[in-house]
Amino acid sequence: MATIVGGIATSHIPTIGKAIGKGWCNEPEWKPFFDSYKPVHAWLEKVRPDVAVVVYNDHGLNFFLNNMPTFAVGAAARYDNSDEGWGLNVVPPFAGYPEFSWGLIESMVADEFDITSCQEMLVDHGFTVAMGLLWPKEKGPCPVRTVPISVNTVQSPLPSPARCYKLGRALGKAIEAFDEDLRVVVVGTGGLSHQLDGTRAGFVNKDFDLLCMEKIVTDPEALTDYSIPDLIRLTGAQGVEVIQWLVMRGALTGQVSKVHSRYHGVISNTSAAVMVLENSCADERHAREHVLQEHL
Amino acid sequence: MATIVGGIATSHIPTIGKAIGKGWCNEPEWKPFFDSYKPVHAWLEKVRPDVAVVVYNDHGLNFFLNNMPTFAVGAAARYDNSDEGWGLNVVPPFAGYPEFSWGLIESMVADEFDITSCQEMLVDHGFTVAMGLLWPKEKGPCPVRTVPISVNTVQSPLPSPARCYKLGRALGKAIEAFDEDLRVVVVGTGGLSHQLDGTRAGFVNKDFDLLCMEKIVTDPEALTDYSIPDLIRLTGAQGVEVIQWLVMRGALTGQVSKVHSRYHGVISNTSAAVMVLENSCADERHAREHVLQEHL
Amino acid sequence: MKTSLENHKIPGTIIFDGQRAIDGYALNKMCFSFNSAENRAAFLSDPDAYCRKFNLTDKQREAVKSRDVLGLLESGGHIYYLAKWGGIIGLGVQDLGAQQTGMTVEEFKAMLARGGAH
Amino acid sequence: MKTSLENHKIPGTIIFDGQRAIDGYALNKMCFSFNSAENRAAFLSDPDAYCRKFNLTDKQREAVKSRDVLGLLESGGHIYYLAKWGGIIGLGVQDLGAQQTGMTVEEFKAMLARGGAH
Ligand SMILES: [Fe+3]
Ligand SMILES: [Fe+3]
Repeated sequence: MATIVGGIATSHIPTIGKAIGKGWCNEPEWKPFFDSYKPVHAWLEKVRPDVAVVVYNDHGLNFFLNNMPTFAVGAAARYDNSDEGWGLNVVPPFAGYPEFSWGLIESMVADEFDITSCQEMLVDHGFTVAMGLLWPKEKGPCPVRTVPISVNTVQSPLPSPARCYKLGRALGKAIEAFDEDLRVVVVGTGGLSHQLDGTRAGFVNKDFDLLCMEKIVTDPEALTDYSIPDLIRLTGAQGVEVIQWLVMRGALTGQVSKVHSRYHGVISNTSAAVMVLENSCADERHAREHVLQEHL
Repeated sequence: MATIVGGIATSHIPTIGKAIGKGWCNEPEWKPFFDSYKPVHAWLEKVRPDVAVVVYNDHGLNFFLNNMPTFAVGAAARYDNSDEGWGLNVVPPFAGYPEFSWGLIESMVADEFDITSCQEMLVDHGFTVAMGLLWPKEKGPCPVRTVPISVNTVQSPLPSPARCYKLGRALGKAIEAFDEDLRVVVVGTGGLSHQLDGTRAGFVNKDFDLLCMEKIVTDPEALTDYSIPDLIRLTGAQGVEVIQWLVMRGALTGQVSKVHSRYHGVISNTSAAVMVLENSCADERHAREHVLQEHL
Repeated sequence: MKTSLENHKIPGTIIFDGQRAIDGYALNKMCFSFNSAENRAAFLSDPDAYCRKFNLTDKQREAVKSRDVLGLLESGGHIYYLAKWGGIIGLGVQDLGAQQTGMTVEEFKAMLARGGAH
Repeated sequence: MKTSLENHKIPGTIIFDGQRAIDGYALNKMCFSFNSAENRAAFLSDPDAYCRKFNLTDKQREAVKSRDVLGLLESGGHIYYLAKWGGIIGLGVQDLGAQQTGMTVEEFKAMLARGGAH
């Protein structure tokens, strides 16, 4: 059976992608930021995942409003990045794992999640910037196969934090039910607080970011009490991307240990942060499942 | 508030579309079939719906495997039909009602259905043949605006009958919550038993068809006990389209009255049937909701 | 990959599950392209070249050539998409049914007229 | 249409709900086309003709011409798609932010460096 080694939450700010592309990680302005991913690399080298399930949001590269899924799961052998229109370098393709993707989709649909399956799928900076941070190309070829899961953060109505957390729980169950000896890391990308649109553009809420970073470890259910309008108000219109962190967290067990955590302050328009959570054993999940059921 | 006047279940066999296009409804071979829709027309003239929500399945016109939703809801002002590749006449566009579509989508997403929204959407014979049967062009311009809802019957895993029935319940609640004085009919298209693929091609199961037609009126929950593999076995690989009848039925109240029902035997490769169910008042739904909750 | 539907094998049909979707993606993509009249004409003018353009496997190209419906289903074709290919080469759903069941088209139609297979 | 989000109006942002999606479909479709370099070049060579090709409203074409971001958002543009248009005409997210908040770009960046707006 597959094992979830843990979860990673990380921002996916395009400017970071630009810095990666330019090789700026030792520039004084960027070094503290990139250095904060060294403990992440050390942890990944320790736990050696075979697969990364990457929960992100598409910003208008693969999905358009003519066919806009709430939850889309990739089931391709290869995921290409492509021109997003505003100048970010296109990065090389990522390896998929379609058999594993189908295992996840089957399990999640059986659990009454209405998944959109994608046998061809372009991945945008929401996916690629996170991958570039976790597995920098300087360290050699990317050692993991991937399953991208895109969450709708474009078209209201967005899925609620509670629904996203439940998707995560179904995802965790699906991963652990997959009948191969795999080590899986679940990545949630996006956030934290930021807003690009409107007269409140530039909005940042450090207090709420820190609250999210605390609760995501110890009490993720507390975050599921927020509605999407609550989140927009508290973390900015685009800060709602934190719902992807909730999917990641839902896939882990009730108890996790925090391996690493860093809040960076604002990069470009967005609060940047990274966290690594190590998973408890699966038995723990099953014991907790009952309690969660009552809460949600 | 919007009112659901009732539901219609009908086959959508392409050959019927061909007969409509050729004007064969008075040919001896076709007259009994088309005549059986006269009571449907009489009922529609009595209840005068403003809107038809049409639950069907796309057969590879609008959706492909690169982005294949479980449940897709149209939110366009106009729905075009288009060339399906094997010679069916293209019919004129249908009027949409995007404000109503968004009302439905908002309510269903709030009820934790992971809807794909489609602001541009081609509708195939699964939609157009049903529309042509219910509102023949000879009777003048189509008097209803439409919301197409496409259910995945292409890519396994398909949504279970139970999930489809629950979607119907959420749909019924969403319609009744819409804050305008509208009369709505819900149409479920497809089936009944048939199979196009494999060494069992030509499979038909009249007994099961008649059972479905009975249970859909009096005890739809009984049908939700079947799994998709059960349905494939009992009604044929493509007979699973009956899950769209279940969505329709779920949108109605617990008690309905059967206005009209006709089983036609096999047309082309498929058991053809039509039914009209008149809805009880909404209070009835709310009283039953609790009981259903326990069953599912 | 073990899928839940593989635990429910149903005689006489070919479930379009994840594994078939993987095997048949290129074939289905080709058939999906047949929604366009221009693409249908391109296929007809040189079927094998059209198959190669979509990277069909040798087995799939062979099955297209020999009009082997069961072979195309086994190698991942979905019947809805294959029906579009059938339309081009003059095979309707009853021709496809006859071929798969080893009947003549007349026999297949007569069987349906008697209420279908059971 | 009453949407649940209209019951939750949030000062300073423009929720992309169903009504905005309806109003902005053509505009967003145009911006989505800017994922292609060829389309970006076509826009730049004659912006207004490109807008007309996508059937933008007069108000939207005017807002494109005057680079009025708030106007484009109000008329149904989504910021993710508008960002692609911004890229073409040399407006990054901080330029867009400065314009919307009535600051200079330097002021907007300085505000972010101090921890952003609250
Ligand atoms: Fe983002
Ligand atoms: Fe059908």
